[in-house]
Amino acid sequence: MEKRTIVAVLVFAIVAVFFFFSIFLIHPFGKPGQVNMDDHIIANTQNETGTNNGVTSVVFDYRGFDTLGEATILFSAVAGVLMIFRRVKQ
Amino acid sequence: MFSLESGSGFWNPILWIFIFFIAFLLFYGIRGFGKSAYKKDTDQTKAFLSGNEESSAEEMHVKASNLYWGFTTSMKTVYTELRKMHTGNASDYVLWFVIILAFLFLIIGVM
Amino acid sequence: MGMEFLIANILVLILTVVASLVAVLLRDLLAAAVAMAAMSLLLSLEFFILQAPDVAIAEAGVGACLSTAIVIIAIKGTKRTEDE
Amino acid sequence: MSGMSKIVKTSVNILFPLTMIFGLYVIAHGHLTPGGGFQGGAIVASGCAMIVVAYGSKWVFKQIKEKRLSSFESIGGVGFITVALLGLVFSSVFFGNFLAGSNLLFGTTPATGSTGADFNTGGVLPLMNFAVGVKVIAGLFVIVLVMAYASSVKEWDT
Amino acid sequence: MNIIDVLIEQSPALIIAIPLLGAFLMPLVSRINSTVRNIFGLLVLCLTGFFVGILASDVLANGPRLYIFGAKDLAVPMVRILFEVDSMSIFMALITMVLAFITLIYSWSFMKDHDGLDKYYTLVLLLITSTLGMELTGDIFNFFVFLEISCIASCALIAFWISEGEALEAAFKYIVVSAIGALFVLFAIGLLYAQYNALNIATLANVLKYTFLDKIILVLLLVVLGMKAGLVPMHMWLPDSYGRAPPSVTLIIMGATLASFYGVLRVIFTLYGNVLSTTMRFSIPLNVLVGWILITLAIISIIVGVAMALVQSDFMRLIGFSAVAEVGYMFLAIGAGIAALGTPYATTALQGGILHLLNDALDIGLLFLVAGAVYYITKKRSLDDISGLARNMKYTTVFFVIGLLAVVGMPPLNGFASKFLIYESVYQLNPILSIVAILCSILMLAVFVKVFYAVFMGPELPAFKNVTEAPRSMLLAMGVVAALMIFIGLFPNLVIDALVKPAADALLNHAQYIGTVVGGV
Amino acid sequence: MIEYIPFIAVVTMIFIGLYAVLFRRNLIKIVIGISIIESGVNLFLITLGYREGGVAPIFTSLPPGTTYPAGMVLPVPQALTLTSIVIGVAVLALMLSLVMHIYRKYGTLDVRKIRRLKE
Repeated sequence: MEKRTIVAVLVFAIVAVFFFFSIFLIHPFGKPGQVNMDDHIIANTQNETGTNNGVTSVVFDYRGFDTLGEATILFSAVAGVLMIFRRVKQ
Repeated sequence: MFSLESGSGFWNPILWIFIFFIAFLLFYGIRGFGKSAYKKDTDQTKAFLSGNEESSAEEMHVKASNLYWGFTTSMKTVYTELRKMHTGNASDYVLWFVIILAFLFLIIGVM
Repeated sequence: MGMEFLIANILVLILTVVASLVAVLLRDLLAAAVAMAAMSLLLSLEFFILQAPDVAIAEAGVGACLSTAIVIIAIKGTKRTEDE
Repeated sequence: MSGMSKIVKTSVNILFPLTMIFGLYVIAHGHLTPGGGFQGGAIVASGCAMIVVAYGSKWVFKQIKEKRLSSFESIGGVGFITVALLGLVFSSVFFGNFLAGSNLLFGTTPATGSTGADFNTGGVLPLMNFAVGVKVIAGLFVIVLVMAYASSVKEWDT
Repeated sequence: MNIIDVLIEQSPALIIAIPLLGAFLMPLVSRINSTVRNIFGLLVLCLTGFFVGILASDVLANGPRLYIFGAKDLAVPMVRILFEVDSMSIFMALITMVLAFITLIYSWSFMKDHDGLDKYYTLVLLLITSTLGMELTGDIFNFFVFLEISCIASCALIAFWISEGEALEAAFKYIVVSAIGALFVLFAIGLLYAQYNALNIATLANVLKYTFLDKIILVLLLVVLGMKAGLVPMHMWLPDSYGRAPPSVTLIIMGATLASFYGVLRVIFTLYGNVLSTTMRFSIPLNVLVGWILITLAIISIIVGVAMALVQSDFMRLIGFSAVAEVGYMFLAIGAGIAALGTPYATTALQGGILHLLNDALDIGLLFLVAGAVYYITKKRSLDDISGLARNMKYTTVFFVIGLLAVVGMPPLNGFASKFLIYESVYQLNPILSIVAILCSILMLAVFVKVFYAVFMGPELPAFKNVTEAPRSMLLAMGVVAALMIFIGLFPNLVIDALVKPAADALLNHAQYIGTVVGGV
Repeated sequence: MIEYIPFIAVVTMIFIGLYAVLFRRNLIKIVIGISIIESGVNLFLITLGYREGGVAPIFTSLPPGTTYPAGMVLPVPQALTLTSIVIGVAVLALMLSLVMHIYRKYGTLDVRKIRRLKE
C-alpha cells in the first residue's frame, strides 16, 4: 500500500470514531431536549404571521433573511454557470 | 505624541524619520571625504574579468528562478519535502483538511 | 414509537445508505447517477416518514429530478466510464 | 440531443401542462399546505427539463434565449427583495410582515388550531412565494438548459 | 425623530439590501451599455459605503447595535435572525468597503476588453455582500449562508478566465475544499442546535457548557474557518486560486478570506468566550491549549509560506504564498493573545493582530494590483520572461517598492507598525517565536527583492521596448492604496486609537456582546 | 442503540461521501461524494427535528386530537434543510459545469492528472 493510503485510512478512522462517539451524546431520536424556540414558533405562527404552515412561516418570516441568502445563492450559481459557459470572442 | 506603546518599547515614525534624515546627512557628509578622482566612463569604472571581454547586459542577466540557486540547493532536503507536500491533487487538499481535523480531535477532544 | 413506524424507518434508512454506497462504488458513472437518484428518492421518503412534507417535496423535485438531470448531462458532456 | 421519438414528445406534451399546474398549485398554496416557492419552482423546472430532454436542447435554445430567462430570474429576485423593503417602509423593519393582520390582501388572520384552508391569509408570504417561485423556475431551468446545450454541441468556441 | 437616526437604525439591513439589489439589477442594467453599468456599480457601492460609514460612527460612539429582522422587539427565545454590529464587525466592514471600492475602480480599465462583464460585476457585488453579511451577522446559520454565497461567488470569479485550463482547475479545487468545509460547518450548527435549541451566537454563548459535543463543534468550526483563512497545511487552494483569479478580484476574494479569519475570532472570543478562561482540563486552561494550537499552525504557516514563495516563478502565485505567510502572522498574534489571555501584552498582541489584518489587506492588495498592472501590460506571468519594466512604468515601480517595503515590515511603513506590536508581545510569551517571525520577515524581503530585480530591474527586453504606463484608473487605485499605507505607517496611533483598540476591546468583552442580546429582553 | 439508528445512518452517509472524495479518482465521483455528504447532513437536520409521534407543523385540516405544540415536529430544522437543499443543487451545478469545462481542456477526468498547478 502507498503511504498516502495508509495515512488516509488512519485519519479517516480517527475522525469516524469521534463522529460515531459524538452522535450518541445527542438526545435520543425523537426526544429533543430543549424545544423552547420551536414551541414558541408553533404556538405563535398563526397569530403573528397568519400562516397555517409552520415551515413556510419559518422560511419566509422568522428566518426570512436566510431565504434571501438562499435565493442569492441560486442567483450566484446561475450567474456562475452562465459565466462559465459564455462564448469568448478571440 | 505619535508614538505607539507596546508595553516594553515604543515606535514613533515621525521621530524615526527625523533620525533617519540626520543619519542621512551625516552619511552624505562622510561620503564627501572620499576620493574625488573618480571619473565616469573611463577604464577605472570597467569591470575586470581576468582580461575577458565583458558580456552584454542581456547575457549577464540572471533569471529569477536561478537567483537563489545557492540557498535552494543547500536546503534541498527541506524543499523536496515541501514540493512533495504540494501535490496539486484536489483529493489531497481534502486529505490535509481531514488530517488536521483528526489531530485537533485528538488534542482538544480527548483533553 | 409504533412498530410499523420503526420498521419502515429503519428499512428506508438502510436502503438509503445502501443506495449511496452503490452510487460511490459503481464504475459506470451513469449507473452511479441513477443510484444517486434512488438515494434522493429514498431520502425524500424518509423525510416524509419523519413528518417533513415540505422538505420531502423539495428533495424529490431538486435532488431526485434536477440533480440527476444535471449529473447525467455532465456525464454526457464528458465520458461515461471511470478510468483508473 | 436532437429530440426523441414521437411517442416521447406526445407524452411530454400531455405531461408538461399537468406538471406546470401542479407546480403552480404548490407555489400558490405554500402558506396552507406543504410546499412553497422553492418546491413548486423545482417541480416546474423539472417539467421544463423534461421538455429539454424530449425536444433536444438546441430546439429549446432556439425558442427561448438564456438572456431572457436570466432577466426573469433577476425580476424574481428584485421582487423578493422589494417585498422585504416594503416591510421596511410600512412596518419600519426589514422583512416586516406588514400585511399580516391588516385585513387587506392576504391579511386575514386564521383562527388558532386546526382550520380549513383560507387562501386569503399569510400576509406577505404568498407574495414572497410567488417571487421566489419565478426566480427558482427561471434559475433552475436556465442551469439545465445551458448545461444541456453545452454538452450537446461538440466544440463551443472558447 | 431625526432622519439620520432613522437611517442609522436601518443601516444594518440596508448595508446588505442595497448591494444585493444592485446585484439583482446588474444583469438588467448592463444591457443598456457599459458606462451606465460602471456608474451603477459605483453608485451602489457609494450608497453602501455611506451606510457603513454612518453605522461605524454610531457603533464606535455608542457601543454594539442590534437589528432584528422582521420584528420590532425580541421574543424571549431568539427565534428571529438578528444582526449584532460591534466595533470588530464594523472594522471588518470598513476594510471590506475599502477593498470593494479599489476593486471597482481598478476593474474599469483592467477588465475593459473582456466579455461576460455583466456576470463579472454581478458576482463582484454578490461577493461584497456576502463578505459584509459574514461580518455583521449575529446568527450562526446566517453566517453559514453567507459563507456559502462567498464560496460560490469566489469560485465563479476564480474561473473567470475560462480559456485557461489552470483557472478552471483552481476554481474546481477551491469549490471542492470549501463545499466540504461548509458542510462540516452545517454539521456543527446542527450539533449546536440539537443541544441548545438556538441559533443565535449570543444566546448560544450564554448557555454553552463545553461538553464533549462542544469540543467537536469547536474543532469543526476552527478547522473549517482556519482552512478558509489559509492556514498551513490547509492552504493549498489559496495560492492556486489567488494566482489564477483575475488580479482585480483577488482583493475581494482576500476580503472573504479575512472574513473567515474574523469568523475564527468570533468563534473563539465570543461563542467560546465564557468557557475559554474558566475551563481547566488536566490543569491546562482551555485558552492556553487553543492559543498554542493556533501558534503552532501559525509558525508553520509563516515558514512554509515564505519558503515556498522563495522558489515560485509565477508572479501572482508568489504573492499568494506570501499571503499565506501574512495570514500566519495574524494567527500568531491572536494565538499569543489567546494563550496569554488576561495579561497586558495579550491585549497588545491582539491589537497587533487586528492592525495586521488591515495592513495585510492593503499590502498584499497593492502587490496584487501591481502584478495585475504588469500582467495587463506584458501579458506574461512568469518572472523569467519579464525584465526591465522600471524604465517605462515608473509609477508602477514606485508603488511596487512601497508595497515591498510594507509587506516585509520596513519602517516607517504600515507593515512595521503592526509587526512591531506582534514581535514585542510575542517575545514576552516566548522569545523563540518572535525570532522565527523576524527571520521569516527577512526571508520575505529576499522573496520580494527577487521580484523587484526580475520584473523592474535588469536589461530591457526587446519585446517590452515600447510598453507604456498602466491606464489611469489602475494607477488611481494603486495610488489610493499606497497613500493609505503611508498614512497608516506615519500615524499608526491614530488608527489604533480610533479603530483597532475598540475592536480588540469588543472581542475581549464578550459579556457585553452577550448582554446586548440576552440582557435586552 | 435502536434509538440512535438514524444518527448512525447520517454519519455513515457522511463518511461514504468522504470516502468518495478521498479515494476515488474520477471528478464526477468526487462531485457525487460531496452530494452524498450533503444528503447526510440534510438527514441529520431533519432527524434532529423529529418529535416522537408528532405530525407536520401544518394547521390546515389537522388530524383530530392533535395537541400542539407538543404533538408537532420542530419546524426550524426543516426550514434550515430547505436552504441546505438549494445550496446543494447550486454547488452541484457549478461543480459539474467546471468539470465539463475541465474535461475539454485536459481531456481526462482523473484527479491525479489534473494538476498543472502544483509546488
